[in-house]
Amino acid sequence: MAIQQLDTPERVNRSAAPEITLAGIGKRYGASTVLRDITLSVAPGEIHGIMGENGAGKSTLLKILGGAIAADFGVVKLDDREVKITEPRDAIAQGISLISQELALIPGLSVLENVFLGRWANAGSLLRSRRDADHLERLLAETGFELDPRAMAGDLPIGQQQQVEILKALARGAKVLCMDEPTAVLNEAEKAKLLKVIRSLARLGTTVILVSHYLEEVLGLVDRVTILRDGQHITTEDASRHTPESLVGLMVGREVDFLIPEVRPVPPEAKTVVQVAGLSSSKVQDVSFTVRQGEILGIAGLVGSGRSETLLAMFGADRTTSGYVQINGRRLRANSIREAIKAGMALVPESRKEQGLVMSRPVDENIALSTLSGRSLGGFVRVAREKAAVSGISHSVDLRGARRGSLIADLSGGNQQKALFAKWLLNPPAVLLVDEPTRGVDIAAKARIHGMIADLAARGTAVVVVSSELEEVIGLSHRIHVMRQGRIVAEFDRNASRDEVMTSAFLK
Amino acid sequence: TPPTQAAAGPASTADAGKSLNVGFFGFAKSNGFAQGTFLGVQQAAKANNATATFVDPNFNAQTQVQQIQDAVTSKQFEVIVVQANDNQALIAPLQQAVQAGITVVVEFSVIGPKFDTIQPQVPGAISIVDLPTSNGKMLGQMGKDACAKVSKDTCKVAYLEGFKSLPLDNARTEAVKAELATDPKIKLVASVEGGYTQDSGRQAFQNVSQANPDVDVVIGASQAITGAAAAAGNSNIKFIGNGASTSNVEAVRSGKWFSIYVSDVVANGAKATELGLAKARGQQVETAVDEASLAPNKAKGTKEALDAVNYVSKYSD
Amino acid sequence: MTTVTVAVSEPAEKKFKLNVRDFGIVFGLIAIMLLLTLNTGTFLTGRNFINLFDQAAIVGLLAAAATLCIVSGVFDLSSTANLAVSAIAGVMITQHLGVIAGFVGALLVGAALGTVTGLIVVSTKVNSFIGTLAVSIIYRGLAIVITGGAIVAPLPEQLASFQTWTWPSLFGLTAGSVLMVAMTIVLGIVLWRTTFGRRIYAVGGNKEAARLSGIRTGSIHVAVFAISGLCSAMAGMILASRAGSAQPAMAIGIELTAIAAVVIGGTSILGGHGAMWRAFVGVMILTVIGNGFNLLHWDTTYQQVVTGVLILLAVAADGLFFRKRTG
Amino acid sequence: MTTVTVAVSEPAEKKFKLNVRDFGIVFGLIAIMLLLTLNTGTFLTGRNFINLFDQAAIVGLLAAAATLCIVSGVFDLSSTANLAVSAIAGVMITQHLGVIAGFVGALLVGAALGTVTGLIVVSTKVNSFIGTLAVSIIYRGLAIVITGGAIVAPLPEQLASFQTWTWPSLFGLTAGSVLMVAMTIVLGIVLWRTTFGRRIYAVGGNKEAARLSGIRTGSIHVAVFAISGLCSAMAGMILASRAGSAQPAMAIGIELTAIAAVVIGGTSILGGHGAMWRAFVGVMILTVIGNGFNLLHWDTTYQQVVTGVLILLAVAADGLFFRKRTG
Ligand SMILES: Nc1ncnc2c1ncn2[C@@H]1O[C@H](COP(=O)(O)OP(=O)(O)OP(=O)(O)O)[C@@H](O)[C@H]1O
Ligand SMILES: Nc1ncnc2c1ncn2[C@@H]1O[C@H](COP(=O)(O)OP(=O)(O)OP(=O)(O)O)[C@@H](O)[C@H]1O
Ligand SMILES: [Mg+2]
Ligand SMILES: [Mg+2]
Repeated sequence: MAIQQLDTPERVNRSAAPEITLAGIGKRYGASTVLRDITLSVAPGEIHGIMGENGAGKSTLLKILGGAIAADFGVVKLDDREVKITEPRDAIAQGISLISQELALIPGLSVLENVFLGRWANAGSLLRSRRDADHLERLLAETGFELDPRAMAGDLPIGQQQQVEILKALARGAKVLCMDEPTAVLNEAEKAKLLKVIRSLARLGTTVILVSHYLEEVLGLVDRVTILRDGQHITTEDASRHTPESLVGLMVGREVDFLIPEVRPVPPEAKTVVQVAGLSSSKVQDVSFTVRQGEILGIAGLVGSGRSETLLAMFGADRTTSGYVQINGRRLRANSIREAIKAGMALVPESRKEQGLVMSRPVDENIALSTLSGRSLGGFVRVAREKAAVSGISHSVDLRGARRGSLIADLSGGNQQKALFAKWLLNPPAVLLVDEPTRGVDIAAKARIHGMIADLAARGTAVVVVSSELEEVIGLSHRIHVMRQGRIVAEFDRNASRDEVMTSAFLK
Repeated sequence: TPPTQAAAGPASTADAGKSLNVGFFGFAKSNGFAQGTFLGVQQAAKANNATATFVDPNFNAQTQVQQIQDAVTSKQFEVIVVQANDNQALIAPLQQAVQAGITVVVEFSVIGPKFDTIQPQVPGAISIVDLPTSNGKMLGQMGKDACAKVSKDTCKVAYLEGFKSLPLDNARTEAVKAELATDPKIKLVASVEGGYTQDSGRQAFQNVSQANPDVDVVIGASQAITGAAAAAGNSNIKFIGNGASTSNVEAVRSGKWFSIYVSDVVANGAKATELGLAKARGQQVETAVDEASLAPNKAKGTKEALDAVNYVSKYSD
Repeated sequence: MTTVTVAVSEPAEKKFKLNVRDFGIVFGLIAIMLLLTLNTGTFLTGRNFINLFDQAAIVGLLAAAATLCIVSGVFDLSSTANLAVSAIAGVMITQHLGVIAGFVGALLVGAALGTVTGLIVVSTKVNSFIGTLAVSIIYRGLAIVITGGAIVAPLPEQLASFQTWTWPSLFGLTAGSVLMVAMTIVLGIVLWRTTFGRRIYAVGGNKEAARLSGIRTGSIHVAVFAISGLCSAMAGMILASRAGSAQPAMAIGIELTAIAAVVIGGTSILGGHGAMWRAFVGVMILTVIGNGFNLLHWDTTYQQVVTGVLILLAVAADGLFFRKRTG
Repeated sequence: MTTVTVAVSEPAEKKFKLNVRDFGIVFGLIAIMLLLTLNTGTFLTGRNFINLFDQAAIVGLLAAAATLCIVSGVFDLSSTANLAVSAIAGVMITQHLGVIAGFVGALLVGAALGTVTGLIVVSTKVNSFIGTLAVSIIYRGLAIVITGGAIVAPLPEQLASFQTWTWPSLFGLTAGSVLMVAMTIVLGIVLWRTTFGRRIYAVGGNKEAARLSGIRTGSIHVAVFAISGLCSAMAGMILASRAGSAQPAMAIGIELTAIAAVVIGGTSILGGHGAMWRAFVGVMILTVIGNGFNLLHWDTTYQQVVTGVLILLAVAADGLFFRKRTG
């Protein structure tokens, strides 16, 4: 993989990456201040990490730099020259590219069209898609990403969408690359590819500013790291001076135990709660397994291997063609989400924006949505009860930043994820299906969510966990199934090694 | 006497023995006025060895254009009687129809840019119309008559126009205003859009009477006046309606309204059809008829005039 | 370990500001009303308010229903066609079985047709805009078929009681206005405080998320169309009651006025946002503008231009100064 | 390290199926045309096709423009009001400076008014649905103010050349039809193959994403409205040419027919999806249905009911059998 080829003629001169100085940056939403007097500078060609808890203001800071939102106070300087960045256009003109946490693709356009969004090769404004296609082919070869250029962006799994975003920034030849949790939705292999790309870019002089919740990843990659807490700049230091523990201490302001909790073994007499028999849909074939009371079953696999679809089919959300699901010996009617819910099943879906949350509605209402009828009287919502229940569960998942009546869209990404989790735990389920449960949540909250899953299992819930983070699957589960091309191809117990699982997932 | 013209073109060869097809392109089937006219069309068709069909554009001018074009293509009708939903858009397709040898009768609504002549403005067509200008003048005259009965120094009149955006309505409005202006006793206190539904009339009247609680005479489209009179309840206001549906006639004859502008829709439809069929069979016919001349008392529908002929309307709206 | 509670109570000042923003469009209405009060002697009178509400009754009922539809993510362009059919059915039933049966019958027909509309839209998965447009053509055609294009009226001796809805009642408002206000309040509460209302927001805001939450999105839409049909029938009976008759061309085009009113009030046509009071404010803005012009004795030639400008100002002010999210 | 390729190449057969699916609505049109050919002797004649295209000219032009608008995520409800003003302006200029100046003037006025509409919608951030509705009221009012509510016509000696657009030209089609077809093709290419077209899709598909990519979403929308104004002016000149005059009430309501045609063709009203040929197919479906009925000599009473059912069937078939995404 010849990364040197990145310097195609279309590119700007990378060595021209400027020194970035933020001076006194501040941002307010209504009465709440989300960023306060942020002052820091990033050297040309540096890989700079930004870390902090959910809601600390990381995305806000990156959005300001990328022109997606305007700062209320402070200035941005490039090489000591004050620049006005009020629109993404301004940032792009300065060579700054933002890959935001909420992916920003055009669903109805192809991968090819998205990668060169707004800057398609053309002659007199007539498109010359061939040139773009060739250019994209080069980029794909350089990065090792595997994407179908003609696929509609909206049809891609989220991990591939993230890759399109990254290619988009590369195609623009950005001098400064701001990446907001780019690895959150990638699987291990994709992550590795991305990190490689970032390193090569930096070597060629591109500045990379990276937000991530993965401590090891950050420490292994970045030159310096900035810690934000509650919208304030805590410190900027060399990464080499830090360990995961020391970073967490700075971020949270206290000691946190962030290892995955020890899961209690399933007692031998525990009865089978879930039985999946020969379940098939357009995306999965002949999936069969059982989960016992208090057992956590992990499903590992590559993107597109059908893990999410297995959960959706079990939940009645994807049309099944054959097979069935039994809960406590009772067979569920096919394709009925309501019956699955009635039987005590809950699904935390993988995409909070598309499948999980109603962005236009308040936080409380979102959390209460799937269990509405349980707190109603004659069709009326019992608001007081709802409030009590919601505030209880929000507390348990450490949901922060929600004010009275604030919309779910106004929460930080990680807090949205916590709300999604809270929604399905409001009534403790008998069977919990979770898909990428900790996507984008900070290290402390992640520990909490892991703790809650383990806790639920300990109290008898049967859990199925799908995650692209192998550590999560392996650490959390009693047993692990590996899926490939819509089928279960291997089974491991919790002592399986990373390599074993990886190999079986990749095997042709 | 109105001028006559020799029937020309291939259609003139149709012999009297052959049954003909009359297409009535009315405003809309859902419109009582058009239904009343169609009654006359049917009667005349039956009496003259012809069949009549109501082609319904549902008030849509573009649809009507299309229907006439398609009728020309399919040669469905030898005679077309048309109530125009648009005074201008129909010129071209009707010319096509005339050229194709179809007898075209323009009924009620003028088709063409001039609203003050009964002469056909589509060459070769027969025009039997109700002129907005003479219609407006008559409404104005009735307004004056009504004011003559008002025992005050000034007589306050409100006029509910049709639609501001319709030139034909505006021509009528001008005529009404001009006629009212000839009487120094009359003060036109309001001239607002009243539309052609009871509801729009009701709304316009409510607002007008709110601004001018002492209005004496209200003139407008019969549907609008129906809405207005209902909203007025028991008052001394003299209502003058433009139109003569069953309920309008009844309102005048019972003394609730002052007067109406009568057009005898059945007679109009019948006359139009007779003329069209006669011309299609090669006879010489009048090509310009003023519909007011077909109405009782030259369209001036006062209680006395209506009672005198014991007038019964054939349509309801 | 300490955690921050989610429902932090805000300083009172903050809360107020937030509310002011939300109610921007109300200030637009108040501004127009103030202008009229200062420039006419007749605007601020009881009589005129009775008129205003009477004029708002039909659009108000349709706009209330349209709010439910739009918030749930669908349009009902068939509402006034349904209005015509149910009013005609109501009159025909009245002729045979009396006025009360006629009114009840109209409501049943309206709700039934609305349900049919909903079932068609949901089962064919057609975009509601085009689906209900097609349905509206069908219903108008149906109205012509039933009546043969003629007007239908109750028997002469039934007329007085048939015109119930034009009678003055509460505060001197016509019964029709009272019905409109009552329905707006009832449907407002439904949207605001019931599980059904919550589901309407969820379906309109994110249909997939709603589905995965166990909400039967199809049923919600059918129910919303049924309610829309019910409101159409109410509006139809008020119109028929005023006219003393019903006919196939009733209220053509008013479904768009109703949608305009809803949007002027600030409900997003994209669904998932909005509230019932917004529909009421939107209806009132449109009604007051029309009413005001006639009271002001202005030259009506300029009326349309000024009406358009006023609507634009009211909505733009709401968007520019008050609300951040333009939907 | 070996990786599983996600983008498995599809067998050729599969690809073809996908295309067939995309063109579902075309089969609807073909089916209707086949039916008419078999049941009438007049449908499949040159004369009738000339009529068909002539009948489709106005809606076709407006639908082409509406496609750009809708794909970019906005509605232009002011298009026919703009049509009236530009046609009136065209006639007035004709009176003073001759026919050619009149046509050119009309186009300039149309494009200018369209630009103004765009600037208003973009700068006030008002939802385009309500913004252009208000603008349309203003433009209609303007038409009344300019004309004093009367008809305007070119001088008698100009009339013959003013009616250019009704003359037969290419293949015997009227010049107006040819203009419509030409504009549809030109705008189709613009949408399909130019950077501007891609930006239109981008803005309509995800405005925020487009903005983040440095696309000036405001400029795109203003440009789209300007083009819409241009098309309106063309349609206006054709209508004025046919009538030999122009007046303020021209083409009221046809903007909705145009939007309906666009949606029937299969373009999503949510923006970001769709194509120009779909608008053309939609317009043709509507025109052919109307034309067919007239040729079949069916009773117009049932015509409406059947028209509604046919539209529903065409769109539902497209949604149910052919396309997965219903938009
Ligand atoms: N549009 C908005 N309106 C009000 N508050 C907002 C808005 N956008 C963000 N916030 C608030 O600003 C704070 C910082 O948000 P931000 O998205 O920058 O956090 P973050 O550090 O990126 O968190 P995460 O790790 O969860 O992504 C949060 O408390 C959030 O609720
Ligand atoms: N709307 C869609 N249209 C077409 N193909 C789709 C669509 N959604 C998903 N796919 C395809 O279906 C396959 C499985 O999807 P998905 O990525 O959700 O599986 P997964 O095993 O859950 O992977 P992951 O959770 O890692 O994303 C992928 O090949 C994807 O490209
Ligand atoms: Mg963030
Ligand atoms: Mg998945």
